[in-house]
Amino acid sequence: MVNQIFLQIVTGLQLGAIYVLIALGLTLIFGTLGVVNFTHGALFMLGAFSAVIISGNYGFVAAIIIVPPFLFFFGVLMERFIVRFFYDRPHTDQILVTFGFAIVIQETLKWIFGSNNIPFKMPAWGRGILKLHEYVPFLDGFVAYPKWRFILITVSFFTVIALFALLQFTRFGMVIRAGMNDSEILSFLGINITRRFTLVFGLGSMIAGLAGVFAGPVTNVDPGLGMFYLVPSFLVVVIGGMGSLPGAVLASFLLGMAQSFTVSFAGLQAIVVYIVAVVVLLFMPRGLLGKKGVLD
Amino acid sequence: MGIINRGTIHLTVFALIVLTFPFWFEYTGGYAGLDTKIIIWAIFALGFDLLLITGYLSFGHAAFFGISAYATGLMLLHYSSNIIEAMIVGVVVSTIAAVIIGFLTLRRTGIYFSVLTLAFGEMFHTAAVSIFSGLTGGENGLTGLPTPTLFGEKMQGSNVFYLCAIFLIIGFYLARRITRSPFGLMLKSLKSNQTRLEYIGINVQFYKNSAFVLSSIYAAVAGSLMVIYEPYVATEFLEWKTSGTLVIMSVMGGVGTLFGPMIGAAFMLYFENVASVFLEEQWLLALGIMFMAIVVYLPGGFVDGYKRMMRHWVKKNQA
Amino acid sequence: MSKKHDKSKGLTRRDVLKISAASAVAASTPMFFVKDAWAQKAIGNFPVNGPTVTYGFNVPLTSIYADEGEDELRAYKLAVKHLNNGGGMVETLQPNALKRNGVLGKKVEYVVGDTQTNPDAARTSARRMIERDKVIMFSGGSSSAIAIAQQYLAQELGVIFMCGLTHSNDTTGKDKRRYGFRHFFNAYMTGKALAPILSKEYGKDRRAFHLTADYTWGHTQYQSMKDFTEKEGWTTVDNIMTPVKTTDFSQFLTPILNSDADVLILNHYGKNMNNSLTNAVEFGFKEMQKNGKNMEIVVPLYSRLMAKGAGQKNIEGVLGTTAWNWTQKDDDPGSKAFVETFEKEYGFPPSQAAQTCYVQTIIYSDAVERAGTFYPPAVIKALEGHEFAGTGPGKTLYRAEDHQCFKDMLVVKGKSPSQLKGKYDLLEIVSKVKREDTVYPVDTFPGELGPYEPA
Amino acid sequence: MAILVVNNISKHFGGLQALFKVNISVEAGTTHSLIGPNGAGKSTLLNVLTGQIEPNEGSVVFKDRPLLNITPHKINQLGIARVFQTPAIFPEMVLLENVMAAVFASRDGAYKFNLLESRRHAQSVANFAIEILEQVGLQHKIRSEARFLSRGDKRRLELAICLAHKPSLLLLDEPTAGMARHETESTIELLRSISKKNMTIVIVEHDMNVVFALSDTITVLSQGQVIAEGIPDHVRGNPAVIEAYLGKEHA
Repeated sequence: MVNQIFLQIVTGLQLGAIYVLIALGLTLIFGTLGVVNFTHGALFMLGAFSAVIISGNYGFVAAIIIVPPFLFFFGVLMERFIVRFFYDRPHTDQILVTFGFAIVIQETLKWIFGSNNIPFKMPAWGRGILKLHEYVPFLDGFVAYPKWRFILITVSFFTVIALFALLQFTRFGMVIRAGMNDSEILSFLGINITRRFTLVFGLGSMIAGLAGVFAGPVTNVDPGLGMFYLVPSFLVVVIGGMGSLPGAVLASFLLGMAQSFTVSFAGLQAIVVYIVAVVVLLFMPRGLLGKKGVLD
Repeated sequence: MGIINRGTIHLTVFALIVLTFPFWFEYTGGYAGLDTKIIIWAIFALGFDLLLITGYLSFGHAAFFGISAYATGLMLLHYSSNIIEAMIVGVVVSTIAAVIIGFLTLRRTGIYFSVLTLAFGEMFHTAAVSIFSGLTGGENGLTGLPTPTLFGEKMQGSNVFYLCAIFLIIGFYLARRITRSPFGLMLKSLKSNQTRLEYIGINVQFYKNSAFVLSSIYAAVAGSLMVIYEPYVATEFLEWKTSGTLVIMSVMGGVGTLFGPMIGAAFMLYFENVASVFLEEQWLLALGIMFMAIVVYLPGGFVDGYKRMMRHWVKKNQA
Repeated sequence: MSKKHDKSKGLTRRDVLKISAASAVAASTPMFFVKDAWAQKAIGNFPVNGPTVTYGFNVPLTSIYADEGEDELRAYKLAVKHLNNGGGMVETLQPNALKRNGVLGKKVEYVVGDTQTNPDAARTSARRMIERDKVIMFSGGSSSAIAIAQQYLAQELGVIFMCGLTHSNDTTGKDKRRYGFRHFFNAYMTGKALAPILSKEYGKDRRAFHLTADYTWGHTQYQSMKDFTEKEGWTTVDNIMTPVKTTDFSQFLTPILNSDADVLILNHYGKNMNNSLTNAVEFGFKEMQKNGKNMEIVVPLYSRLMAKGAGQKNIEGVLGTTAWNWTQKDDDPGSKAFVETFEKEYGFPPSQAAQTCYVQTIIYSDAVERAGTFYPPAVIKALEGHEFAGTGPGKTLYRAEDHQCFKDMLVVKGKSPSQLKGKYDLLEIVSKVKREDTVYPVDTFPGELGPYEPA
Repeated sequence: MAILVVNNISKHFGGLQALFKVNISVEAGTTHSLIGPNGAGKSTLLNVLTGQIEPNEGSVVFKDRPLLNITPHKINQLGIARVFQTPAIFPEMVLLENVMAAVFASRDGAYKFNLLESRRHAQSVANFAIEILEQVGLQHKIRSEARFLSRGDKRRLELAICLAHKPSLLLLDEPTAGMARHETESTIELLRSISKKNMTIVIVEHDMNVVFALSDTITVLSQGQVIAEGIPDHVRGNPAVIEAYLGKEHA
């Protein structure tokens, strides 16, 4: 029993860790730029796609090095040529253009690589299981868990820390945080917000790329992967409170745990994320940690 | 003002276009089944516009389309093949759901509202595939429905088309009246400035809920007609992608114009089923590019494009 | 829409033209020439006018099953080519009524549609083929929901539908239709064929834990695996239903880690199967020891494309069933003819979905030739209870009562990477299951076929 | 007769005491100004009156009816209209529609399911709306969209929207904020003409010219408390007011 509960908690954590990685970029973009980015799922998928190709040819470490900057660059271009024109447009327009772009990315990749699942081989150092009973005293018997999941949790943890540090302790971060609260102030202060917006968008898609690299071996890769994660990642962001980074982290783990602990209830497990979303939003109008006035 | 005013002309022209649709649609590469489907989706999109007027973007309207479809289908399957009872039950059940969901979701605004409706919609979809699969037939859909009848007359082929066409014409007439009524003005004001509306003594919640329920009645009618046309219910009717398609149609056609979303619906279905043949597996890619082009170069959708063209034309003629 | 099916009302202009032209012809033709036309009333797109006949191929071109759909389409194109010019199974079919000059002297043409793996879209697309392109038969698909949706449409509109890949019991069970035929095997037959092999390979005293995709196909697959393995003496420890939209199965695998099960059965297909298997291997189930035995993973339904998607390392040694594999080209002349012509045309071997779709097209055309008419009830009667050879190993029977096809099938397992002979050689045939071992009584499943003439 | 009586209202936000035992009585037909330095609690008081903020204690009575714990739209239907600090209008609608919406609201009440009534045929509503627009001097712009108006005109439009209700009490939150001098003057003229029609007006205002030009009574708030109340001349000379409001050096 103790073993079981412990394992489900670990599972909840690592499910949450994937959600965190995907949702961080989305909520960052939401909060700062006010853009409803339906391409985010596709960016994650693009990250996973490039990762599986690069790691197949040059090894996984190469993927870690190459993919995030590639996605950063991709995000910058996307902001520069598409998203920029939609800051002041209604959300419906943003949804349509980003959704259209998501389809374009998805179908282009399908055109080139086909629609079939591409197996993502884990690097040798990430394979295998950790025998948890050797480390955790209150577990009895044989309790094991895949090593990769702990890597995932670690990566996610450090990404969150790094992003918080960036936002808290750098001038760039201060400007962004100010922008999250009230973007008009920045233009009054005469800060060149356009360039920073571009960087934020790049940063957001870079995190999506990172998510693709590390979640890819778990989810495998196919062009439909982006659409798969689109809805859950939006739920995470909204449950957490639009534009709230701590909220997104909290919501991710909430959903992860909810999914992990309802495994034995078939119907419930499928809809638990929606139930959590409904309950949270009905009782907490702006999500868990959302602030007033952001994107109402 | 005489009997022949602009409204009557609009409505007559609209009715004529709809009623003659099957006759000229063939020459554009269309086919019989598609015209009915376009009409049904036009009803769906038309109703959705009544909600979009208030500025509330629902991502869960598929729920009402689908619930009505299932209720209608179950009535046809277990009660009688007569469509009257089936449609009434379908619409009533779906409207009850809309009243409840509307009451819960409309307490939130903006993106929170959108995601709440999305969550409710997906809840129904997932439940239909898993928990209620005994009732709904799961992902195989609700099958084995008898051919629907109306007073003993089989509802197939052009019968269904004209049934749907009549609903669309009535629906359009009502929607037009609604947008031109004081009630419609309140919906428009709601989008423009909700606080001000409250401070002129308007119960904003009531109006929001009414608009939500009204638009879901359209969705329910469309869902019900879909089953009469198809004697089959797909779980996909409930999926968020159905809601998403509805949003895309509306934006492409032009939100808040009534005509726009209907044109958007026709365009989408035409493209998906007729134009796609030439593009084979790349049709979806082409569609994606087209969304982007429209939203970048034609922000108000097709209706806006038409208006711009007319303005340009008038200017040119004046010059 | 009722231009065709509902002549009493809703005549379109084109119909009026057609009818007046037809009556003009009728009036000027001696009665005995058109005798058949009177005996066989118009059903669906019958009668076929003009020098050509059109088939409709409705396959997933977008969405997750697009690769399978494209392979199906290749097979269809090849079948059409063979019907018009000879070659392939047109040469090996026994008995054979095909003339190599099209069907009933009419050149075969085809139209293509995209099902998007969405029943609603599939029906719309099928309607386009039937109503606009006037197809006499349509075929295709990569999922049961879609096959079933189209079968009902076929019955409604009176156009024969030859199912592509569909494995659910319902297709020829609860939802069987007079106008639908299935060449593929089903979940019940998988259990029946696989369970004896499992007990032979892994022993009779085994404890199985199931993960099942939470939709109709998954449920039936689970039920049949449970029933047949328990008949072999196995114990079913537990089953967890996994939502269709799961991409990461870890939360379902953790309870198994802690159970005393020593076999994991994944009742998943497609992307679900790819990921659940990947995750199961990641969780170390393949190297695990339970109850003093090696833990085993079983995937009841296999396909080569799916095996490729799951990755060779993951599928190594995993048992499952499949309808047919291209390596059978050395077994019988039909497979040989098909694989060789396919490889010559496209440069790589066909999938099992391609084989099914190819055979369906050939068999339908043969039935038309045997019936001597495209009149659907006559063609259906020609197909019902028809037994033939030359389309794969052994003899094939289309059972009249439920339109399920019975033929030999395969139990396979994933090859280890070192055994591979090329890119497409992923599966090792463990056992060739004889047709007799998969047959089940008609009354196993409820359902009615419906009338020969659509209401 | 007092039309609005504020009894012992207190409100604190966390540790911050925004209002402390405030008592105000507004006589019918008069113009009553609320003044005080920033943070004195004027806006909080207005928000209490229109149901946006619930006070911790005290009561508000309007025309002998208690006013607390009811929603803004009900307060409005009782006859209280409010002009906001930043003009709250319907920017995407034309002026006529802006005012017509309000006229309909006063005609039909908080909610009416009149789906099929034609706006075009509601001549009396339109006429009344035009009449009000004339009254505020916007009659020549009734077909233009509200968002294109100048700030002063937006304020006029908002006033028109409020007047459409024929309210018995008009609350104005800094009606001349951000206005040019000539706009301020014309606004004063407008308000004066409105108040002459036996309207009760409560104004929160910084601009002393406006306050002294219009007020019959002035209440001075400082740090959440009433420190003075009376006719303009009386308040003008009150040393406590000068100290609180204008700063110590003036005292």
